[in-house]
Amino acid sequence: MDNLYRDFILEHYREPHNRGTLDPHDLHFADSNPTCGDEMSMTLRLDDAKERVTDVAFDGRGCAISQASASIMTDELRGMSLDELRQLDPKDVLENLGVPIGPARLKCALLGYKVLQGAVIGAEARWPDEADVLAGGSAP
Amino acid sequence: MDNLYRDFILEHYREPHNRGTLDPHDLHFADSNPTCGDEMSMTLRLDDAKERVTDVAFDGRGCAISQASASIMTDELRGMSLDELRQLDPKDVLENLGVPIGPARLKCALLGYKVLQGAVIGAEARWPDEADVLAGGSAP
Amino acid sequence: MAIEQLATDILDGAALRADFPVFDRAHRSGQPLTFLDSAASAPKPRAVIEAVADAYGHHYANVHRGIYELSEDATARFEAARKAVAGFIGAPSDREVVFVRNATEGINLVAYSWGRTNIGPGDLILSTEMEHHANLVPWQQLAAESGATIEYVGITDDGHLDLDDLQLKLARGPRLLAVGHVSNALGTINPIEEISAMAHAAGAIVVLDAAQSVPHMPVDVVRLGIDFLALSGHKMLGPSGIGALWGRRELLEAMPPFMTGGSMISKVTLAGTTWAEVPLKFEAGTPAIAEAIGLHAAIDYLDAIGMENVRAHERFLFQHAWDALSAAPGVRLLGPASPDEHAAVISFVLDGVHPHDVATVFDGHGVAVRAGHHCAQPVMARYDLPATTRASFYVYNGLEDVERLLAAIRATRTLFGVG
Amino acid sequence: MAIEQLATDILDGAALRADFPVFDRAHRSGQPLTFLDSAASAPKPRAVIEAVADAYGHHYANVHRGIYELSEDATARFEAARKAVAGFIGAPSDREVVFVRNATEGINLVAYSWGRTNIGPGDLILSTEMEHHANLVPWQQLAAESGATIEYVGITDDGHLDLDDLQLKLARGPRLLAVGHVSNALGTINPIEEISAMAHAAGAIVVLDAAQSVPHMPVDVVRLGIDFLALSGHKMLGPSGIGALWGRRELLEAMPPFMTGGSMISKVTLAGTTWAEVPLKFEAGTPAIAEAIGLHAAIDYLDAIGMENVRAHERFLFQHAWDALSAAPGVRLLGPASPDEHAAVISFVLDGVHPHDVATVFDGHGVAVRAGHHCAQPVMARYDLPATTRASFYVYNGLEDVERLLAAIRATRTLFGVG
Ligand SMILES: Cc1ncc(COP(=O)(O)O)c(C=O)c1O
Ligand SMILES: Cc1ncc(COP(=O)(O)O)c(C=O)c1O
Repeated sequence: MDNLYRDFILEHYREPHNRGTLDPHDLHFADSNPTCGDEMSMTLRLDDAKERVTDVAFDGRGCAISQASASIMTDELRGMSLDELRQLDPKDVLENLGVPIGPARLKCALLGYKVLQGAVIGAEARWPDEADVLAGGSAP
Repeated sequence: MDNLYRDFILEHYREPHNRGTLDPHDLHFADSNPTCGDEMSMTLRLDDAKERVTDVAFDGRGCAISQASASIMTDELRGMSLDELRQLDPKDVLENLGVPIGPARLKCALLGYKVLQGAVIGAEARWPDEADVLAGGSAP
Repeated sequence: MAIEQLATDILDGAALRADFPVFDRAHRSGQPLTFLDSAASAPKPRAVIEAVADAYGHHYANVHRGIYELSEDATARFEAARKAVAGFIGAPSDREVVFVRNATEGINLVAYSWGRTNIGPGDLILSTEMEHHANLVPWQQLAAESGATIEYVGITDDGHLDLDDLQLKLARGPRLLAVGHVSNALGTINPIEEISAMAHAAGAIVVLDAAQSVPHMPVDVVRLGIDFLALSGHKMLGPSGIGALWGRRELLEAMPPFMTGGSMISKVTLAGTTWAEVPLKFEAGTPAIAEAIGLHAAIDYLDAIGMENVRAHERFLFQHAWDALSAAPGVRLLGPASPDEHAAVISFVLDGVHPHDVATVFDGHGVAVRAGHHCAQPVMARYDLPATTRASFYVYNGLEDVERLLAAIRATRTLFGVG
Repeated sequence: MAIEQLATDILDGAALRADFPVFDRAHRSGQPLTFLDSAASAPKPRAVIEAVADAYGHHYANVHRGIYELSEDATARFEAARKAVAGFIGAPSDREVVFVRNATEGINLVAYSWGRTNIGPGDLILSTEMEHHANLVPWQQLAAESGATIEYVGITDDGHLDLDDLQLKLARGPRLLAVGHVSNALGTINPIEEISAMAHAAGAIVVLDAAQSVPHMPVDVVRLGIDFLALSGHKMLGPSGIGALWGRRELLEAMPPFMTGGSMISKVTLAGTTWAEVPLKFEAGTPAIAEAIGLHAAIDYLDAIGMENVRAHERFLFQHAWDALSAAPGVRLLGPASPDEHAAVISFVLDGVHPHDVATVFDGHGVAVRAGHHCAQPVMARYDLPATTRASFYVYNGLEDVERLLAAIRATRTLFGVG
């Protein structure tokens, strides 16, 4: 854990980027982390062609890891196409987070990713397979 | 087991006493050993006052222990009152059998007793509690 | 109450730790392990680990059906374990003790077997807002399937079961009250004798979730006046995979089986089947043999300490921890303040730090606590919290663990800049 | 086939016995233990006993929910065990493997969850006359509760499943066929690939009771073409209290939960509950954690031997034992004669001696066999027998055990004056 709560994580936690709810919006989804019940919602605005993200915001309360991860991930979304969002690799989300995530905190770190997938794919979006995401990673 | 299959046990097995079915009879019951499915039936005749046993017979196939035990037990029943039958102690049945019975063969040794209780008390007769019967006995 | 006023501790937690190999393990934090998650599952003493190994190594065979030495031996040990469980909870007969995997299965057994026979459309089932999901969801499911109604007894602000609300709801004639002895999310000890008397007066049977009480205090099913009790072996120093359901014999005998298969039948034909006597009727298939034997060893271990002493020790630790945490800045405590009404399970919130982060930071200091909803989401909803951090104590804990907990709290507040 | 014509054995049973502490135990007969009841439950190798002790001693905590090192460690090991089971039976995904207590619970889970959702009045369920009670009574119960009909595929005189009868009954459009891979009462190996193809062509799903096959031969759920498979850890050198249900993912996902409680939910409110993803949806409460880890060790042990080798070894022992018993006076054998169709489970009757007496006399010679109906009373009824004696073999057996079995038979016949 020593290098989990690095300064930038705590900063993102205290002052998350892209926080709130966009109104109007094109896409919206809310979901929760089954291990702790934390809830997060996300709204996205698309360009006129309804193809690319022009703006994004997330809301809800959660732990430092879920907040920082959503804050960092949403910073990257503007300009991306829906297809790119669908193909977003959860491993990249973890890598962007930049701190070592083990299985116990994986769902925290991927809550934003899961909500984003829900917004793009719908309710059938699933939690990524733990073993796949952590394979070759920093897991214990 | 060395002293389980003593000669008299094998003799009772090969030529059981009181074998068959009494017709007419006053009491009748059939039951089975849940651990092996062996079935045994018993018929009893009572005196005119319907109080004392005048004759008894058992039938069905089973192992040497169940057959010898029923053979030996039924030899003792003539002249006994229904009350005495009801109060028959399963420990005495084991003692009359005269060979050491452990928990694995207890139901074999008590099948005749159980069927007799069924004939006297009815279907609600229960298997005696294993621990009670074996307490202080020769069980492992 | 000030710490100075308390009696000295009755057990030496540090000395008992020597019996538990897990405390020898090097923790990645480099710190000694301060294990404060016994309410989730307890470490095992060497006596239990060795009893299981010995059972597998020298006394193992399938039970009940074998006519050979090893099977008779295994059967005798398995049945001795049943007697030990019966004795531990004051059951009138070991025939009333059904081995199950865990408390959850015990409760599901009652919900499926007693429930589907006795609950119908329009009937009322009572559970409480304080329950672990294990004593709530099975009743919700039963209600949904049977067309019954389910209602929940509320919790007061200070974490008691609301007995006025209970009385009101009992007046509506529920068939069953499902209630926990000790709340794993709040630590509350419920007054079960009183509650059973109220429920019985209203004609309801009482299903007690004793998962958090049997490991930590003397429990006597007759004195409590309940009808069913469920417990988990793994929370009382025993193996995983073994638990027990106790039920009053008349009730168990009148119930249909839950799972079916080998060992629980009297006679099977293609046309139909009759059942074995209780408790075998409820134990379909090969049971958790070595695990039952291990549970026996756990009971022997606890009996050697004495359950009154376990309770006194935990009461002592609770008082110290509660007082210290009450005095610590930024800590909000849940549940009743009185040590008579609160087991050594302390749920708290640290202002400005999410419980998940608390647990991770604590782990870095060698302090193992639970963070989350504790499988009691309605309790979290009741207090409008997403989650709490929970520290729970057992025989191997001591005042030094309270100190380390406090130090970890201070360190967490500093790291998050809220201290 | 004469004994001389057989190839030499591929495994050295006597050498493997050194891995199993139970064979060090002094038997009351004064004889070495000839253990021929592995079909009921198998002894444990040291590797399994030590894996369980190590899990309890150094890697034990509750799984899934703990944010601390010990719980992460336990969770990783528990989930690795799931992967090992999936790999052992060729499951496409470990998400399709549900941990249960034993094969019996696995089958009950399908009967309750899939059954109560998919079976209604007038539907037809097929089981067989050859089934263990575990794969028969749950379906009888389901039929009785749901108003469905249950029928049983017959057995031929020489102990095969009657495939003509199966075809006739499949023509009536059953929803489900419950069938065993290997009969524990006859030893018959059923041609499951063929049977699944027939069942699927008729629109029935196939529930395979693999309790007697997975421990003894390579099993691949995809190749067999089945829909569900149930197994017991204790029959494959693993701990008691742990088994697995495999099911095709679409089926598992569409099914409602069986037991409910902690760990299997997504969200619980007083108004209602939603479920976790498979397999967690089916694992309510604290699972048999150390037992799953022990099962992993058993799988590693068997994999190191190689399941093809296990099968070849048992085939060799079967041939010897079958030939010798066929030649022995007063012995009547049940089941198919071909080693391709008969596992190393030999059910027999000794003329003039009841199986219970056989087992007791054998025990006096250190030979542990099973006597009774083997939880397959319909098989006994089919052959008009009250019971049989059964000798079953595993990796630690060798030709010397066949010899001791024959000697015990001779001694029994002499004692009973029938030899
Ligand atoms: C063919 C078969 N099916 C099912 C079972 C039941 O196994 P368990 O008792 O482990 O559930 C057995 C074990 O006796 C068996 O032989
Ligand atoms: C109060 C309470 N009830 C029931 C349970 C369920 O216990 P298990 O998971 O052993 O079935 C728990 C354990 O978390 C508990 O704390």
